[in-house]
Amino acid sequence: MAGRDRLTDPPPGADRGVPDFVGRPGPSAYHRLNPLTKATLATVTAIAAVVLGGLIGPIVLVTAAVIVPAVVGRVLGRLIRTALLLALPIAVSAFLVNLFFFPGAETVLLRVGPITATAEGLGFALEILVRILAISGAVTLFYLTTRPADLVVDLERRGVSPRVGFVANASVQTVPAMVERAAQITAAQRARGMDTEGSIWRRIRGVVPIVGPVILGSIAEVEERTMALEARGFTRPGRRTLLWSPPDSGLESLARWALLAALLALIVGRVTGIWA
Amino acid sequence: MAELVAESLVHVYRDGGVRALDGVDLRIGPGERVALVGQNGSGKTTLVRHLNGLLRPTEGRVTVDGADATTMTVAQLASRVGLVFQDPDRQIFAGSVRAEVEFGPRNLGRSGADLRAGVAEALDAVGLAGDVGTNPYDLGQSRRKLLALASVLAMRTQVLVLDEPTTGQDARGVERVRAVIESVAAEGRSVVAISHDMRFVAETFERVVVMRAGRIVLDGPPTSVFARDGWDALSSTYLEPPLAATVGDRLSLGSTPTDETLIDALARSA
Amino acid sequence: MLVRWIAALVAFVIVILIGMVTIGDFGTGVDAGNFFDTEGANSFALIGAIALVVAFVVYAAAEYAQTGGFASIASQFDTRTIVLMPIAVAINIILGATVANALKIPIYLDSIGTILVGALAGPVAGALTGFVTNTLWTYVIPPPFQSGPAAAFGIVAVVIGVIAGLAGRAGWLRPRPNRSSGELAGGGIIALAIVVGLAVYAYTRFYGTGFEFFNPDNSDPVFIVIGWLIGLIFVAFVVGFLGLLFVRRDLTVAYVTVAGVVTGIIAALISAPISANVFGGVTGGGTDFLVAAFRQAGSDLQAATFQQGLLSDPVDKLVTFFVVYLILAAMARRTKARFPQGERLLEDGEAGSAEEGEWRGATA
Amino acid sequence: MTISLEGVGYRYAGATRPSLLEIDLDLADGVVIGLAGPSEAGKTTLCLVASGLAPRTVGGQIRGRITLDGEDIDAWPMHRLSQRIGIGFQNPSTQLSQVAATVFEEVAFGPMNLGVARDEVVARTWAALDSLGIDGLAERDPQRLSGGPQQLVAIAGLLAMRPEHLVLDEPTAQLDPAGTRLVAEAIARLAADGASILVAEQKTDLLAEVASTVIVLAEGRIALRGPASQVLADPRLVELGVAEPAAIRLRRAAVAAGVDDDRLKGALRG
Repeated sequence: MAGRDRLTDPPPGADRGVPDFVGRPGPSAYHRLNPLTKATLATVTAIAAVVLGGLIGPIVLVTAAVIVPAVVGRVLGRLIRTALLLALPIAVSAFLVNLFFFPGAETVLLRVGPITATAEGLGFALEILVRILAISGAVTLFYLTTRPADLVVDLERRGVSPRVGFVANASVQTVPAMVERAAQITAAQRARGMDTEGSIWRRIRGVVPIVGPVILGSIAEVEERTMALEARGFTRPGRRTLLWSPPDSGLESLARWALLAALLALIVGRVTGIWA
Repeated sequence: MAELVAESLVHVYRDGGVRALDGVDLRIGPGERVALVGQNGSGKTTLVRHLNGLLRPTEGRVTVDGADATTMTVAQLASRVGLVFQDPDRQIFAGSVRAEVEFGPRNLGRSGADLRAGVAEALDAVGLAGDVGTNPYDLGQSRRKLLALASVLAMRTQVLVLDEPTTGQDARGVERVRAVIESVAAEGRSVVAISHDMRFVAETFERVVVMRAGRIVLDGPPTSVFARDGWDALSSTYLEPPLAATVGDRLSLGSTPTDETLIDALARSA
Repeated sequence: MLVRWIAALVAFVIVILIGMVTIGDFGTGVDAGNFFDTEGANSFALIGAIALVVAFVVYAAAEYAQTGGFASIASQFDTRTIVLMPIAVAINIILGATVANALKIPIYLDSIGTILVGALAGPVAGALTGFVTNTLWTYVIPPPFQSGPAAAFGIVAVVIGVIAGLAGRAGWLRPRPNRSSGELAGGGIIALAIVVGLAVYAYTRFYGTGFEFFNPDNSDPVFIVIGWLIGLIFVAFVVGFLGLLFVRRDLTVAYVTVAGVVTGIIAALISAPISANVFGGVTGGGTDFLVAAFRQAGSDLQAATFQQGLLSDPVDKLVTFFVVYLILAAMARRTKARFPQGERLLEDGEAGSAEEGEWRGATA
Repeated sequence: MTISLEGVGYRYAGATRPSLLEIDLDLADGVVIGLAGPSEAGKTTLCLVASGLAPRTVGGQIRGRITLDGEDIDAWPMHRLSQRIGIGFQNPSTQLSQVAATVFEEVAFGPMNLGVARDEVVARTWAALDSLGIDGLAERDPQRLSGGPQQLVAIAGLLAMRPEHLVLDEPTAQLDPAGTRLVAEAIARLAADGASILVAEQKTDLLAEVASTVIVLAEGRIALRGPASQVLADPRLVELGVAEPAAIRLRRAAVAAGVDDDRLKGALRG
């Protein structure tokens, strides 16, 4: 390091390799799959649920592509809770909107003032409901079994630029940090007499003094963060050395292509009307 | 004039269940200059946030001129207890220095000549009178901190609370902060400041409150807190007395917390 | 370099052709010949957007084949832009989630960061910010901020980023303060002409047919109220726009307004088919009420989502562009100037000092 | 390896007045140079210019010559220069990469960017952690550390790049006493091991402890220069807005009051 070389010779016992907590494998077989495989499965399942339409298709799809892996990954309980939490707002309003406002429907089930609930509406509403649950299930399965940084490292190994990886990883850490910053700013502005318990109009007036510093304060840090990154070789073109990258196998690569092919077949079939 | 009183104040943070304040009794009279010292996590910031209602007590109570603080909203308390945070970037949002300083007084309903006078006076006190139209982010870090001080000073609150006012300031900046504190106290308004700068504390404040693990372990003038018998309480909070006090003790000249008191003691004993 | 651009262009054209062929029976009963009725128009814009993304992927694949990496795409961004992006992504997600989950108002406020990066660093940087935002928002960000539908609308965010980048590059977001009343009037009239023109065309095209807003006798009382409300909002917009223009005396208010409305319309065109076909027109936010109202008024699923989009998106993007303009105005000049398109966001007189004598800029 | 600045001046983009003028300075091997001066005197700018970040990353214009063992580095890209000169900043948290889940990966960030062989990255990372005595923090989340340890992680991240020179811009400015002592001891250890450091600081007591030479900047020019003991005792220090080390301040006050005698000298040495 600085000055005499002696300082940089690794002191005794420095022959420790990469510590075990870097890239620690997940707790179950499904966790230990390559992140790209899990991402492909989630995306293919979500798109297939939309393209399939109907009720039976998505339900079978969810059982095979979401429930089974969740059991293998021992995350079924959390999956159901999280997926429902994620799907709830959309599912409820989708169900109500379609039930009561399905145009051109004749068979009236229930009349509430000017609004009528119809059978066709119910059918369509159920279809949308299952579709939304399928999508949120697939996405939640991925979210529960994969560390985002692992997918980024895997993509970087495959040639994606480290800069794009940086944006993804840094964003994941920035969201909670920004929420924390907003809380501190709210306290600072309240200490200067800004009333957050008053009337709606006063609260709306409070948006700029809170959102302003959150954005401007973060932007003011961009300069120092830029310098700190460039002082650590961030601008060196080409590939980075990676401490580790998630294991992958020919079998999984095959599975990924198979999933994509199946999805393509499904879409072409659906569009050319081979099956309803 | 405002009298702040904390009675057996306890505060437990929801998430960690940590007792940040473990029974604090403190009275701050009008015009008093009180320094709050102690290691990070000793409860200084938690205590200060109870004075303007940002935090509500888990047990015990805080009164402002006898009235229980919980009966007042933070906005109402803010008109009497002004709090300047440590990081200026956690509050600056306006496009110009003047607009930033006007924010506080405007929230308190002041306008017109009264508002302008308060703003001008505050900017003058911190030496930013010449930068009225400047964008705050074009000022350096140390002057942005003085801007944050001015933005609360302009509210003319009866109690002024400062969180680490001298961090990152150079010698002139510290002088300016001291001058502001002295002028505020001279008007009979009380000043409470959290600080790690022991020399600044010894020379600027007439009373030092030492905190550890959510309790007050020492409360008295600098001459007693920085005297020899106060040191064990101080050292338990990893704080070192100012050099003048240490030298005074080595030469057994009694308690000499500031340069001035040390020199006097030396002169008397020559 | 040229090979990649040709490959991308070819891919773009192919996807457009495939789209046009298949648009006929995309399950919406639209015949291929008639592109410009409701279903045709918005599906066409969606296919255009998909073609844009496919072209980008082909460009990247060609580069990967040639160089084993994606240097030309990513190296465009200097470190400062890369550092700004996560902040922009976080702004999109936090504000967007707060509006969608908490406030239930029919706008989104989820592209302030995307437009900010676009304006400061260019179209590709804006597009990447939009893409990363929507992808992370669904796959990675934990509740309570997680949004199920966000990833499906990734294309919309990409296109918004591109438009913002072009607007920034064209200098539309450069302050033009204290202009003469004549200039302000001129700019105001042009901007109003564009916006009102688009509004009238949209109304007659997509709302007028069989959906009488102001005709009291044959439509449901609820829609008379909505009709007057929307009319009121439009009048308020015109008054507000002129007031802002003449109070701030900044001609850029006209540019920002047009940019906001145009971006809003394009976003509506692309997002309507996604919303209709993937989510049945409902995404859980405040916009669902509008979709339901239009459905009740007799529009089918596709038309209702498009009609809702044509109301919410222009308003949302107008508000968003103004918020970004205010952020840029509040940013320190020195910070803005250092971004790739920073110079184009400064007032005319503010350009950096030229190099003279022995002063020299960075050579490395 | 010596870095020499000859007649160097620097002007930020769009600024009318240069921030640095006529700087002649050599950062020689094994020498620790202390940089003092009031706020906005140009300390940060000098650190940025010496490390090459100005004008490469920061923009603006430069004048004069900067050489590394005689070779002009004007055309060197930043990622090459950062392997010879490392620069640390005031705020510990903005120096974190925000993409590392553990301290080990944070310190390895630099060498990973340089694309050196994996075993070399690992060896350098452990060496950097050991040289600052924080290998015990390897598994911790860098975002959750307090100021002092976080600053050490930032400095370790620089050491892992194996630079010959280290430039530190007010490393303890935002730290509490415990953090300041932690970082000060680490810098002292590096200095004792022969590291070449340029460290800017308001706390002149820290400079007195680690620096052999001290430079005082005022309005972008070098106002004072020389051995630390001489410069830090120079009466003009106060006029330039720089706080004197406590011991020197006391001696000066004693002399001014005509009571300076051996007792004080003895007590100060103790």
